[in-house]
Amino acid sequence: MAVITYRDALNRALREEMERDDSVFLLGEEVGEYDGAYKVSKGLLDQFGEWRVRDTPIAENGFAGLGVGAAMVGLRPVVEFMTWNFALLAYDAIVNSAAKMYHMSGGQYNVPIVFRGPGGSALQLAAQHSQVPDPWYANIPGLKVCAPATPADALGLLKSAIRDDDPVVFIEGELLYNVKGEVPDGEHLVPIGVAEVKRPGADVTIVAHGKMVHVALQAAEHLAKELEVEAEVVDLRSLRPLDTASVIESVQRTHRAVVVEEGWPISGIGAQVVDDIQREAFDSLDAPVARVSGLDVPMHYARSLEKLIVPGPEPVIEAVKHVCYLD
Amino acid sequence: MAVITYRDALNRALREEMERDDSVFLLGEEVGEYDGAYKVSKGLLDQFGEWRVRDTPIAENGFAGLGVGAAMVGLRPVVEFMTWNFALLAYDAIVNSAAKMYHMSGGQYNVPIVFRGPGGSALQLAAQHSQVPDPWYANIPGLKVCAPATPADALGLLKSAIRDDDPVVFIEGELLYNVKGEVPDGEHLVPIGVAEVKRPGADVTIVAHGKMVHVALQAAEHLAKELEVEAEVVDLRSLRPLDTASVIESVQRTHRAVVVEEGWPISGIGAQVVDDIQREAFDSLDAPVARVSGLDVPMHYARSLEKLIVPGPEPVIEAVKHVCYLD
Amino acid sequence: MASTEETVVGEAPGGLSKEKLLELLRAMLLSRRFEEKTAESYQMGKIGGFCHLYIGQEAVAAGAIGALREDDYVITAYRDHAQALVRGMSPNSVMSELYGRIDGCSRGAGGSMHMFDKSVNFMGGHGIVGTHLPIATGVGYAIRYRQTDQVCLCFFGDSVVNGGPFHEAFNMTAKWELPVIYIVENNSYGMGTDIDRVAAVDELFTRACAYAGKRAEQVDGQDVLAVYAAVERAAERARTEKRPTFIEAQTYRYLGHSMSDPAHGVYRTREEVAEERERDPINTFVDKLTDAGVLTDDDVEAMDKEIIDEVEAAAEFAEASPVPGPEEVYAHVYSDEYRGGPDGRDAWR
Amino acid sequence: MASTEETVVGEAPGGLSKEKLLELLRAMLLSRRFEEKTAESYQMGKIGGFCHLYIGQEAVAAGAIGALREDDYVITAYRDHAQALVRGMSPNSVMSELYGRIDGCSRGAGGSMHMFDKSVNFMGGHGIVGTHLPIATGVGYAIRYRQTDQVCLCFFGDSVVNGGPFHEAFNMTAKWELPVIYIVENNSYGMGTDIDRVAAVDELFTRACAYAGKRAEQVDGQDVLAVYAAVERAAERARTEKRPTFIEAQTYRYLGHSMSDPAHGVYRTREEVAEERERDPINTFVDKLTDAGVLTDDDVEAMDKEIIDEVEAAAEFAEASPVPGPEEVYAHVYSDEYRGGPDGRDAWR
Ligand SMILES: Cc1ncc(C[n+]2csc(CCOP(=O)(O)OP(=O)(O)O)c2C)c(N)n1
Ligand SMILES: Cc1ncc(C[n+]2csc(CCOP(=O)(O)OP(=O)(O)O)c2C)c(N)n1
Ligand SMILES: [Mg+2]
Ligand SMILES: [Mg+2]
Repeated sequence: MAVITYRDALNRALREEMERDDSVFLLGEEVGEYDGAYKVSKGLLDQFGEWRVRDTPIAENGFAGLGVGAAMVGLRPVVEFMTWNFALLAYDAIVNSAAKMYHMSGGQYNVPIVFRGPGGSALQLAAQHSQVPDPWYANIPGLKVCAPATPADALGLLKSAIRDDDPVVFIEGELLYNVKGEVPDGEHLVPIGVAEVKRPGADVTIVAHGKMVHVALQAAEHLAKELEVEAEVVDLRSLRPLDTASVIESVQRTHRAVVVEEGWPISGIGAQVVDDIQREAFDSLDAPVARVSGLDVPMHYARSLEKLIVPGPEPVIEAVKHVCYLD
Repeated sequence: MAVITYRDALNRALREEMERDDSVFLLGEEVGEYDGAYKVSKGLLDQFGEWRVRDTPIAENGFAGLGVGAAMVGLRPVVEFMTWNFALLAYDAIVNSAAKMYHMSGGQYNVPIVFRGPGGSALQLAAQHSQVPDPWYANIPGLKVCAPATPADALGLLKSAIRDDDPVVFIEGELLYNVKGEVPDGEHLVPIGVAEVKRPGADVTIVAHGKMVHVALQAAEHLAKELEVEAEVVDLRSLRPLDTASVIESVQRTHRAVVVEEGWPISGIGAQVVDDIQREAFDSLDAPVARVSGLDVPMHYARSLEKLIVPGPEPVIEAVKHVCYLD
Repeated sequence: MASTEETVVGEAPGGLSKEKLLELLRAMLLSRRFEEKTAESYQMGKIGGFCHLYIGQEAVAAGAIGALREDDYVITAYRDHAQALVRGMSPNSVMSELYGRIDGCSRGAGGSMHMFDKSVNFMGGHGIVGTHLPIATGVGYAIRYRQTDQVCLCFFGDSVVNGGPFHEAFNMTAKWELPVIYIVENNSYGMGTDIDRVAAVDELFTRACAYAGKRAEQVDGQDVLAVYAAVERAAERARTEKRPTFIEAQTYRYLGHSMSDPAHGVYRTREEVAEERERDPINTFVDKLTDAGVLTDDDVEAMDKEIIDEVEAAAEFAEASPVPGPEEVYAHVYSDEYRGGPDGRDAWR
Repeated sequence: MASTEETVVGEAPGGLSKEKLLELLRAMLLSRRFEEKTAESYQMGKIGGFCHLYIGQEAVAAGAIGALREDDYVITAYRDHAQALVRGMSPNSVMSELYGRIDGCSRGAGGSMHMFDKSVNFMGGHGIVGTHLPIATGVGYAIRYRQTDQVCLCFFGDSVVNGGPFHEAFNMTAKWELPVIYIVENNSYGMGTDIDRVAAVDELFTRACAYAGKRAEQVDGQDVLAVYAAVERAAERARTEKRPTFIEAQTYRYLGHSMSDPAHGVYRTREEVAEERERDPINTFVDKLTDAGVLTDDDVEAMDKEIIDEVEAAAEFAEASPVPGPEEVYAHVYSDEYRGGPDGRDAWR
């Protein structure tokens, strides 16, 4: 087991899959000569050349559509969005073209493409550069959606996504790129659509994904130490398919749940998880399910307010206390 | 009280507001010479001239952005999307520009704009032309979202939307344009963010919006006649702000709820309503809240399958039976 | 009369073989008759949804696709029945798709706007204006990636030239020298909007000046031989030099934008349509062929009758084809198995 | 030496008044010194987020905005500090915004990329590349709608010319003859990408050929007088003929794309940057003015010192300005009252 960063795990996934299958290619802004805005594609241009690592103009809708076309004739494009905020310009290519093609061609043209890049807030990037796109894509049948929290999951899920025959939206954490973690040495694949318990616990279930998994783990540590509450942290890892079964299974043991997400509350990922829990585990629940989300406002630039808007461990702890009737 | 169609109600709203305030103007594809693809803007070009009723090229992102600019300097544009499916190309202009401007300018530039057009399925329009955009916009702070079900609400909400100082996403029903209903004669305004009980009932609450209100009412009639179950139908009317209080109030009386929407299930509007109900009315609930939604697939062209995918009264009736323990 | 096998040289129209000339005529006639039948079936309620007919524009599809090789790719917008047929899809398959039946090319999932057939490299059938242009760019990218000498032919309507996807696709295609032939079917209208009312340029092909290395030319889209020649040149250029070409074909649609739009009245006059009908691409081509002695009026009538029979048979075939059953609902959402939302999310359906 | 009130005629640079010449110089110097201070504060951690400096490009903002009237509109992208200052926003307001403080123009909500000031018609500060071009079109639309003779000046970077919003905005602006001046600051790079690697055209201003009626010209963006003259002409044309103009100003940024990108190394050489610095817009303008006897080296030094003091004072002002309190969180989401999700959705915050 090597300890590497989330960034390096993604780089390794790209490199391994490009070595394994020469129909895999990467395109996006600055992915080549510049090694990627976040250096995820470091060294790939040198190794694979410009037709497989293609610097594009700033034309998100155009190069996303280009990827769809290339995928329809059998290539396996990985489209990097510098951040998911810019992919709003490509929403049509992803939702109207990629997600619909296999279906509307009656099963003739599948679209093996990965759209990837960082989502969520970083540090003081303000309203247009801090958005969480998760529910905009999780809502769409025809897409798969991944949001890994750790280097091992980043590696294993990205490799699975590249091998998948359908379009995958792959949402990385802008603040996770430097996070380190253990990664298996050999071939490592994580199946899309399978959650993982990142911390076992008997008293309450905390459901999270992406960056919020780390927040949930911090909250769990605090709860164990200060309040003797043992929280089970379930990392969704994929948002579509959504592994409801794992969440239900945990809640049926703990009888209490808090669902955490970085994005906005209304019709977020957490809303869906709550819906599933209350329907499937209604009789197991000792309290209503609580949600913690980003505040329902565009992101502020001022650090003082950004800290209030993005959930940290405190609101998670408070929510757990509430569902455990400790507040 | 005149009885008019939903289409005519929208036309009346546009005309009245354009007569009242000469900063109001309409732009979009075919809105002028052609009277609108769905004839909502009939006669307006003749009355107001081309600067106030502007036929645009097919450039959704461009003319949505144009609207934002005009709104920033004090005009009140109404941007018609021929259908909301084409607005995926303008998602950036709506989400990154319109919704953020007031906030990121520290309260200097508000954006009094209405984006409107039909959403949802019509008849056999297939995957790219049948989408329900509701949750993609309801998720976004900075926007308001309306989805009227009746001519009176279409009239009153559109007038309120045009007068609102913030961007409003106004989702009409493609299959509602010919629906007739009573409309008050004088000035009629419906406040944004206020739900309405469209049918009172004591046994179960059915929550719906847009086209599904009519489906819910049909289901309610059947339930009353066949099973002596009196369903209360709550029409959300607006999706942002979401009038949770009215829904809770009803559920606290009926103790059972079914949430219906036309769109896809994952992180839909219904998911949010369920979250609100289970949190605020947990102890009042005699059964888990049930949801009915469009099936989780791209829309089929074949009429046989389209009928299965779009909810009709049957699944609503089944869901009500389920929450009433009658199945 | 020369036999179909004989190569017509010298004064033969376009310098093409008789076989090729008949193929072009047949393609146009099939397109015309098929669309006439489609209109009839639509009016009888057998076809639903949006339905855009190609009548009047036949020379563009016939000439352009006629100049391609079998391994080339074709992609278009929602006005796609004729292109599908000319590319070699069977009338049975296209008509069944229109009828929403299981024997349709897309198993009834796509309908009028979404014809696809992988076996003849026919890549749709796209409904969002302009957004298949970047897809064509991607096909061109894949061709160069694999270093074959195929080309991708992309049809689109005049209204597309005002949209962002056009611009982004053209820039990338020109910059990376991709073997894509973009052909705009300029029928003067995007729905009810005269292109001159919304495009800030007088002649559409001049838009290409903004992309160095992209060759542009204008052809009479009602002259099948002119279209054929232009696309043949463009294909040659794409195969050898890998360079894209932009062709503006000036054409006209005789009917309304879709089945719900009248042929004239709101945005154009009856007289205009009548005048345009005088340069009918089929009639003028038939005249040319009979004048040149390539075939007789009787030959044409025989061909026409055969096609009408084929189209009638296709409608009967479609009528008899089964309606898709509920097992089709989740069949092609994902390549791997999928049964809808997990755990009874669809419990009440 | 001539007094500031005197009008300089004849051999005076650009035929401008001394007052105007000093105003242009002052604008450039202020931009330069302000950005130098910004870099320093950023490195000290007082400024966060993405921060794009304007050093090297000062002549474009100064010349272009200098040619406008007070009631005209200005809009730009995220590299916006200098334009904000030149347009008349106070250094205190801009610096406080960078510091994320309540006295910032946007009350600390926007930061570096989102400067706005309604009182001087400065319309931002936009972060998504190219998407403010349609917004500028809308401002132009409003001007014609109201039949005033204002103009809207829209700055953008070279990379914008490859994107859809550029194309859609240009087409509509040209078609409807809107009084918008689009000025591309061609500094040769979009982040680390040389524009020649991604634009399928050699000279950006030739893109305008695709929009009839749009006049395009190229100017030396390091020559403040050339920029001034071009925008003055364009503004006149916009006011009288209502026609748009596209200006390509060839300029250069000396530092990295943003504070996290080195000035050279990856995509350009140290030598290239050094060479470009030789046509420094401030130095060359100072030389021109001193040569023409408009002012002396001492005058320049005095002006510079005054500006440095003003910028230092702005930093001190920003430092002392309060951090926005929690009451700001929901303050400007909607024009009417708003306290977040209803009913305790934010209960644990
Ligand atoms: C992005 C988008 N906007 C609007 C529409 C609705 N629409 C369908 S076809 C059409 C007109 C297209 O005209 P043109 O490109 O000239 O093609 P033609 O129909 O003449 O073949 C419009 C506006 C759409 N499908 N997609
Ligand atoms: C749509 C979009 N894609 C990508 C980015 C990330 N990005 C920010 S600035 C930039 C380069 C822009 O270059 P240019 O337009 O030349 O302006 P300059 O920075 O040189 O002033 C990129 C790629 C963005 N902000 N928006
Ligand atoms: Mg057309
Ligand atoms: Mg640049």
